[in-house]
Amino acid sequence: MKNRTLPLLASLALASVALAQTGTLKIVSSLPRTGSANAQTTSMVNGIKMAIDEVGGQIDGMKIEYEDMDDASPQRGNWDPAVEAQNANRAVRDESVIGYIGTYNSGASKISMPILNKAGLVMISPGNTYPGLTKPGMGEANEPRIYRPSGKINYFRVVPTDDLQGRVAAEWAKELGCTSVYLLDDRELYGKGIADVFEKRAKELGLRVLGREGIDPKASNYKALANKIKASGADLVYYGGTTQTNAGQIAKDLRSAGVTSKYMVPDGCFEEAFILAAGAENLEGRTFITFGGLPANQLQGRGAKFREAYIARYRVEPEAYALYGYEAGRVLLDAVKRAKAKTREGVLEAVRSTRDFEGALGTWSFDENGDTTSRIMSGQSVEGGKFKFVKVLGQ
Amino acid sequence: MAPILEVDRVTMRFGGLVANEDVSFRVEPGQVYAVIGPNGAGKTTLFNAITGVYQPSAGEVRFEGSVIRKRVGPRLALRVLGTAVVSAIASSLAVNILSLWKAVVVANYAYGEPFAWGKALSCAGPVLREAGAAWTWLPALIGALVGGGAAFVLWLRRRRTPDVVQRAGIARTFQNIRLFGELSVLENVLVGMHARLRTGFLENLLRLPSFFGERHRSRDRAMELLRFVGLESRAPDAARNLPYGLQRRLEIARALASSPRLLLLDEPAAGMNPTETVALTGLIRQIRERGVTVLLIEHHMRVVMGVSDRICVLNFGKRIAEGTPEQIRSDPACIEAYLGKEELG
Amino acid sequence: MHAIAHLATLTPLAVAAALQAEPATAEAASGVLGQQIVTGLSNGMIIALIAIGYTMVYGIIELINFAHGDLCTLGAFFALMLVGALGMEAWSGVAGMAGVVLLLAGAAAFCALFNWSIDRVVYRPLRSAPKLTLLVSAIGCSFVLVNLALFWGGLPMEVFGGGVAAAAPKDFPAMVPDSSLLPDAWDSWVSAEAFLRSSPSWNDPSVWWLTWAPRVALAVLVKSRELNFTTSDLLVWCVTLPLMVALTGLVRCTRLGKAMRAVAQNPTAASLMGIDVDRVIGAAFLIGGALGGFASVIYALYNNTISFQMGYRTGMDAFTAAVLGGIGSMPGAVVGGLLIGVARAISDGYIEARWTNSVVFAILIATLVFRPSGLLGAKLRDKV
Amino acid sequence: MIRGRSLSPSWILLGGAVLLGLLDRPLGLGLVDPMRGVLVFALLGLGLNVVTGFTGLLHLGMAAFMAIGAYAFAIGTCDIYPFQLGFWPAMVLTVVVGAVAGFLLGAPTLGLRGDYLAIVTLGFGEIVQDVMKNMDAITKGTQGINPLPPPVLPGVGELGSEEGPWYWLFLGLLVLAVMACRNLERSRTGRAWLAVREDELAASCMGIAPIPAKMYAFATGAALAAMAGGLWASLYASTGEPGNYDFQVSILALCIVIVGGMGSIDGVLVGSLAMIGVANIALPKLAAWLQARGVVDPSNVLGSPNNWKYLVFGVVLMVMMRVRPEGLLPARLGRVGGGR
Repeated sequence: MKNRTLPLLASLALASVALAQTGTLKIVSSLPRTGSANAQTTSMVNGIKMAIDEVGGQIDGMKIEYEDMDDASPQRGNWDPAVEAQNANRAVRDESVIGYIGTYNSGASKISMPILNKAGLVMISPGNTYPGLTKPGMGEANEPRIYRPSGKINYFRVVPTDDLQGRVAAEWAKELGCTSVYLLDDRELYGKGIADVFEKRAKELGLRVLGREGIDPKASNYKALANKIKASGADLVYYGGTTQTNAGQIAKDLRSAGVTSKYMVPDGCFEEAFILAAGAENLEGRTFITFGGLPANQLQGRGAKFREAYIARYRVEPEAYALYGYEAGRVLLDAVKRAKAKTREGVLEAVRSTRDFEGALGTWSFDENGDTTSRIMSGQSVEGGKFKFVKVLGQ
Repeated sequence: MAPILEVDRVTMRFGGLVANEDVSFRVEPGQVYAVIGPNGAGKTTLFNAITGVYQPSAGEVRFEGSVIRKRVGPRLALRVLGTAVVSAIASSLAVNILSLWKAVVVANYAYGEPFAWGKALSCAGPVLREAGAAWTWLPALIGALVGGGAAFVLWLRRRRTPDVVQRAGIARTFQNIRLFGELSVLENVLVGMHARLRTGFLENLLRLPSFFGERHRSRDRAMELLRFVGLESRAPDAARNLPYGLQRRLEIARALASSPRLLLLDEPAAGMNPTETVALTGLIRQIRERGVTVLLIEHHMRVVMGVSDRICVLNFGKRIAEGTPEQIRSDPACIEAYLGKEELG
Repeated sequence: MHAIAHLATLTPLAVAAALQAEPATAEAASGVLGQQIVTGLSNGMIIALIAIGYTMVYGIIELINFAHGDLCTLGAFFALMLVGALGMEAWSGVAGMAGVVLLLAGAAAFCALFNWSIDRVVYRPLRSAPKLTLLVSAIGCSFVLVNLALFWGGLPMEVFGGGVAAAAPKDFPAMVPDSSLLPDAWDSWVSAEAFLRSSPSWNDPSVWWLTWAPRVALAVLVKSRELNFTTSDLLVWCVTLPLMVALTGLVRCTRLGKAMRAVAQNPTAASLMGIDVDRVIGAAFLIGGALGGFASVIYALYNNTISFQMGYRTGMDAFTAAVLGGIGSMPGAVVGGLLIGVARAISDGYIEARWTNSVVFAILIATLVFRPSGLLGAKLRDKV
Repeated sequence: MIRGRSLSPSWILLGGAVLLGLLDRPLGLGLVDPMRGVLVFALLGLGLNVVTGFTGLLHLGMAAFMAIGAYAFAIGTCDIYPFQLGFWPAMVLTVVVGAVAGFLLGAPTLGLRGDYLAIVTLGFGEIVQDVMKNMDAITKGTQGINPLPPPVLPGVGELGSEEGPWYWLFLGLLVLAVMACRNLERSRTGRAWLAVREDELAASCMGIAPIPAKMYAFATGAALAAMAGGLWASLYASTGEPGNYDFQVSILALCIVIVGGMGSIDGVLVGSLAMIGVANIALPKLAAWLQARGVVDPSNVLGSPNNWKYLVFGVVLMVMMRVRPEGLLPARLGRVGGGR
C-alpha cells in the first residue's frame, strides 16, 4: 500500500509545484466563517471576490485563485488560535500564495502576524482595529516590534484604528450636547479598547463618566444594569461592543427600564443585523453609530460603483465591512499588478509602496506603520428603521 | 486476657429509626466471634459502626483497649497551622494583589531594562502599610481563622473514618460484594495492602529503586494470599469476571492483605452452595490459625455453630443473648426469636 | 409544594425587609434595590423553569442534559417562525393575548416532541452504557441543536431578517406591550393606607403585632409605586408560577409522578413492579421539553431577542440553579433559579457586572462546601 | 499488568506519530503542523484522564488549569514582565503552579460527590476566565500576552518556524507524559485512584484515605493541563485571550477522554486524534475541498460548508458513542464502569 501511494503522492506534489510555475497566483483570506461573526465575514468575502472578478480573475496572464479559509473551529464557534496558526502556516507553505487577507479579530492577527512576517508574505487586514498591532506606544511596550521578527513591515490595514474612532466618538458625544456618560464594554479586545479611548477622551473633554462596566456578552439580558444606569441619570450610554456581543439587547433593556438617554455604539454595530437584533423602535432617534469610513450610500466615484455592482450581484445593500473586504482585495491586486516580479517579495514591496491609492474610500496611502492614511469617519443615526448618515466626523 | 474488641453500649440512630440499642460484647484475641440475628436485626449497621463507616450515636467501640481515632499531636498542629498560614497569606494577597503588583512590578520595571529585585520587593511593604490594617491584616486574620478552623473541623469530622480504622488493624468484607470490578484479582489484593505499602507519589512517578523493591515484595505476598484462598490461577483476570463464590474468597484475601489483627466477615457464606460453605468453614479456621481474630455475621447456622467460639444474638437492634454455641442453642429467647423459626422454616 | 409555599410567603417579606432596611438618605438607591429584586425574580423564574427540565431528567437517569438549553433555543426559533408565518406582530389586545397562548402551546408541544424524539433516538439505545457516554452524546446533541438553530435563523422569512445574517441575534416582536403596571393601581392603595391609619389600633404600640402585617404590606406597596413592574414581568410571573405549582402537583400526586419517583429510586426494581421504565423516562423528557418550550417563549417575550447561541448562558445558569437547589429536587430547582436570578441582579447592580458570573459561581461553591447536596437536595448516604 | 502485553496501542500510535513525522515532508502531507495541536490536546486529555478516567471525578473545568498554565508560562517568560525566565525554568514553574492551583481548588471541594463536584469545577473554570479578563493590570485582560519564547533544545537551539523540531519535542514530551501516567497507574498511587473510582467506600475500608488520593489526582491532572497550556502558549507565541480557554475547551477535553475510552491512556491518544483531527484537520479540509469544487453558495445559509461544522462535529460525537459506548480503546480489562 505504502509503496504504491508513495510515488503517486510524490508526483502530485510535483504537479502542484509545476502548476505554481505555470502561473497561478493565490490569494487567501482567513476570517471566522463558523459562528456568530459569519454575517460580516460573508460580506467581506463577497467584497474580496468582487475585487478579483474586477480584474477578470487574472493579472498579466496569471490566474488569480482565491481560497476562503475559516479561522474559527466548530467546537469554539469563534476564532481559534490553533486554526489561525494553521491557516497562516498553510499559506506560508503553499508557494503560490502571494497575499493573505485577514484577520477579522485583532487577537487572531497577534498569532498569525509573526508567522507570516518571517515568511515575508504580505498580510492585509480588513477588520483589525487594535492600535498596538501597528502603532508603537499605543499598545504594550513591546508592540508592534514583536509582530515583525524579520524587522520588515508586512502587515497593512485598510481600516482606521480604535484610537481614532473612540476619540471622534467622544467628541461627537460632546457635540450632541451630552454632559455625562455611562460606559459599557464587552470585555473583548475591540470593545474594551475602544471604550478605553472613549473614556480617556471624554474626561479630557469634560464629560462626566458616571460608571464603567464590563458586561458578559452571553447574558440573556441587562435589565439589572439598565436599572443601575437609570438611577445614575447619565444622558449618554456608550457601549464598546458589537452586534454579536449583544449591543441590540442592551438597547432594548435600556428602553424597557425607562432609560431615556442617548445610546452610542462603534462600528462593530454598523450592520443591518444590529437594527434587526435591537428592533428599530428601540433605536429610533436615540442611537448613534460611529464608523471608520463612509457608509456605502455616501460613497462617490469608485465606491458608488462598487455599491451598485454589489447590489446587482448579491441583491442586498453591502454591509459596512464589505467595502473593507473589497478594498483589501483591490489594494492587494493593484500591488500584484504593479509588482515587477510576481513573487512574495515583489508583491510585498509593491504593497508597501502603495501611495495615493484610488480606493473606494477615496484616495489614501499606507503610512510607515502600515496603516491607512484614510481618516474619514462618519456618524450615523437610526431613523425609520434604517441607518441614516448624519455627518462626517473628525475633520 | 485483655479483649481485642469491646463494643460498649453502642446505639445507632438514623432520624427516628433505632438500628442498634445499647449493644455490648467483647471479643477475645484468637476467637471466632459470631453475631447472628434475623434480617434487619442491625448486624451490618453494627459492623459499620465498628469500622468507622458510621459514628455510633452513643457508646463506644474500643480496639485493643482504646477507641480508634486520629491522635491529637504534632501532625494535627502542623496541619491546622499550615492551613491557617497559607490561607492568611492567600487572603491578604487576594485583596491587595493589584496594588502590590502595580507597586512592585509595574512601577519598577521599564521595558527592556534590568529589574532590580531588591528595590522592587522593598516597595511591597509601604503598599501593605498604606492599605492599613483593615485591608492587610484583617483579611489575613479572617483567612487564618476560617482556614485553620475549617482544617480543624474537617479533621475532627474525619477522625474516625474507615481508612483510619483499617490502618489500626481492623479489616472487613462486605455483605453485598464490593470488589473493584475493573481491577485484576491481583490488584484487588494489592489495594488491600495499600496501608502497608510505603512508596510515595514521586517514587511511583519516577520508578525509583524503592518502587521496584516494594513491587516485588508486595506481589509475592499478594500471590501468597491468593494461594491461601485458592485463587492464584485467576490473578490476572478482572475481578468482575470471577464466579460468585470466588469473589467472596477474593474479598477475604483482600481484607487479609492489610495483615489485620481483627477481621470482620459480613455474611461470607451468603449465596454459596453446600460444598463451598464447607470449604469456607475450613478457611475461617485457617485464618484463625494465622493468629487473626474473626468477627463474623452469618445466617448459615452450620457455619456459625461449626466455627464460632462465642455468639452474640441481636433482635430488633438489641442484644438478646450471648454465650457459647451450646448456650445459644439452648437459650429459649433465641429459639423463639430466631433459631426456632429458622430451623423450622 | 412545601418549599414553594414557603417561598411565596417569604419573598415579599424579604423584599419588604430590604426596602425598610435602607437608610432614608439613599432614597433613590432603595428604589433601585426593589427594582433589582423584581428584575432578578423575573429572570430567576425563567431560569427556574429551565432548571426544572434539567432536574427532572437528572433525577431519573442521572444525565446532565447538556442539550436542554439548546432545546430552548429551538423552541424560541419555532415560536418566532410561528409569529412570522401567522403575522402575529400585528396582533394586539385580545388577539395578542391569544397569540401568546398560541405561542406557548405551540412551542411547548414542539419542544416536548423534540425532546422526546431525542431521547428515543439518541439516549434510549444507550440506557445500559456508562453514564459519561450518555453525557458525551448529550454534548454532541447540543452541537447539533445549535447548528439547527443557526440554519433556522437563515430562513428566508422577514422575521429572521430575510435569511441574510443567519448568525445574528433576532428581534422577537413584543407581543405584550411593555408598559409599567403599578402607577395605575396606586389610587386604591392610597385609600387603603388612609383606611388603615384611621383605625385606632394603628398607633397603639401595645398591639403592634396586630398591625405588623399590614405595615409591611403597606411599605411594600408604597415602595412599589417607584417600581417599574411591567406587563412582561407580569407575564413571566403569571405563566411560571402556576406551571411550577402544577408540575409539583403532577409529581406528587399522579400515577405518572409516582412512577417517576420509583424509577428515580431504582429502575430495576421499578421495572420488576411492572413500571415501563422507558415510557416513564420518555414522559420525563416530554414534560421537561414542554417546560423548556414554555420557558423559551417566556424568555423570548421577556428579552425580545433570540440567537442561536442563547442556550449556552441560559442553560449554564439553569444547570447551576438545579445544582444549587439540590439536583433532582424540583422545589430545589425553583429556589435555586430564583436565588441565581436575584444574585445576578444584585451583583450587576451593586458589585460590578464583570464579576457577576464569578459571584454566582462563588455562591454556588460556598453553598456546596457547607451543604454538599444543595439547598434542598436529599442527603446522600452510602448503602453498605 | 501481570500479563505482559507485547505491544500496547499507545506504542503503536506513538510509533505511527514517529512515522508521520518522518514521512510528512517527503510525502508533502502537511500534517505535522496541525498534529502539534493534537499532541498538546493529548497532554490535556492525559491530565483529565487522571482525574476523570482513573479517579472517576467528573471534571468540567480543565480549561481553567490550561489557562493558568498558559498565563503562568507567559508571565514567567514574556519580556513585558521583569521575570523573563527561559523556556525550561518557566515550564517547570508552570507545572508547579498548575499543581498548586489544582490542590487549592481540590482542598475544599473534593468531599463533594459526583455531579456536584462537576459543577464546582465548571464554576471554577468560569471564575478563572473572569479573573484573567478582569485583572488586566496583571494578565493584560483580553489582549493576551505575547510574544512567548519558543522552546530551546540542546544542539538545536531555539525552535523557529520550522515545524519538525516542534513536532518532535511535543511528541517526546507526550511520550514522557504517557510513561508517567502509566507508571502512576500501575503503582500504589494509581491503584488507590482506581479503587476510589470503582467504589469509594470499599476503598476507604481498604485503608485508602479518599480525599488525599483525590487530591493527588486533581493536582496531577492540573499539572498536566498546565503543561499543555504552557506548550500551547509557547506554540502560538501568545496566550491568546482568556476566552480561548472557555467551557468549550473543557468539554473538548472531556470528549477526548470519553470517546477514547475512560481510564485508558491509549484511548486518550486515539480520542485526541479523533476529536481534534475531526474538528481542526478533517472539517477544514472538507470545507476547502467543497469550496474548490464550487459546491458553495454563500447566499444561502445551507450552502456554506462552514455552517455545517457544528452539526458534523455533533453527529460524529453521537455516532461514536452509539457505535462504541465504552470508547474507541477501552481500558485494559474490558469495559469500564458499565451500567450506572
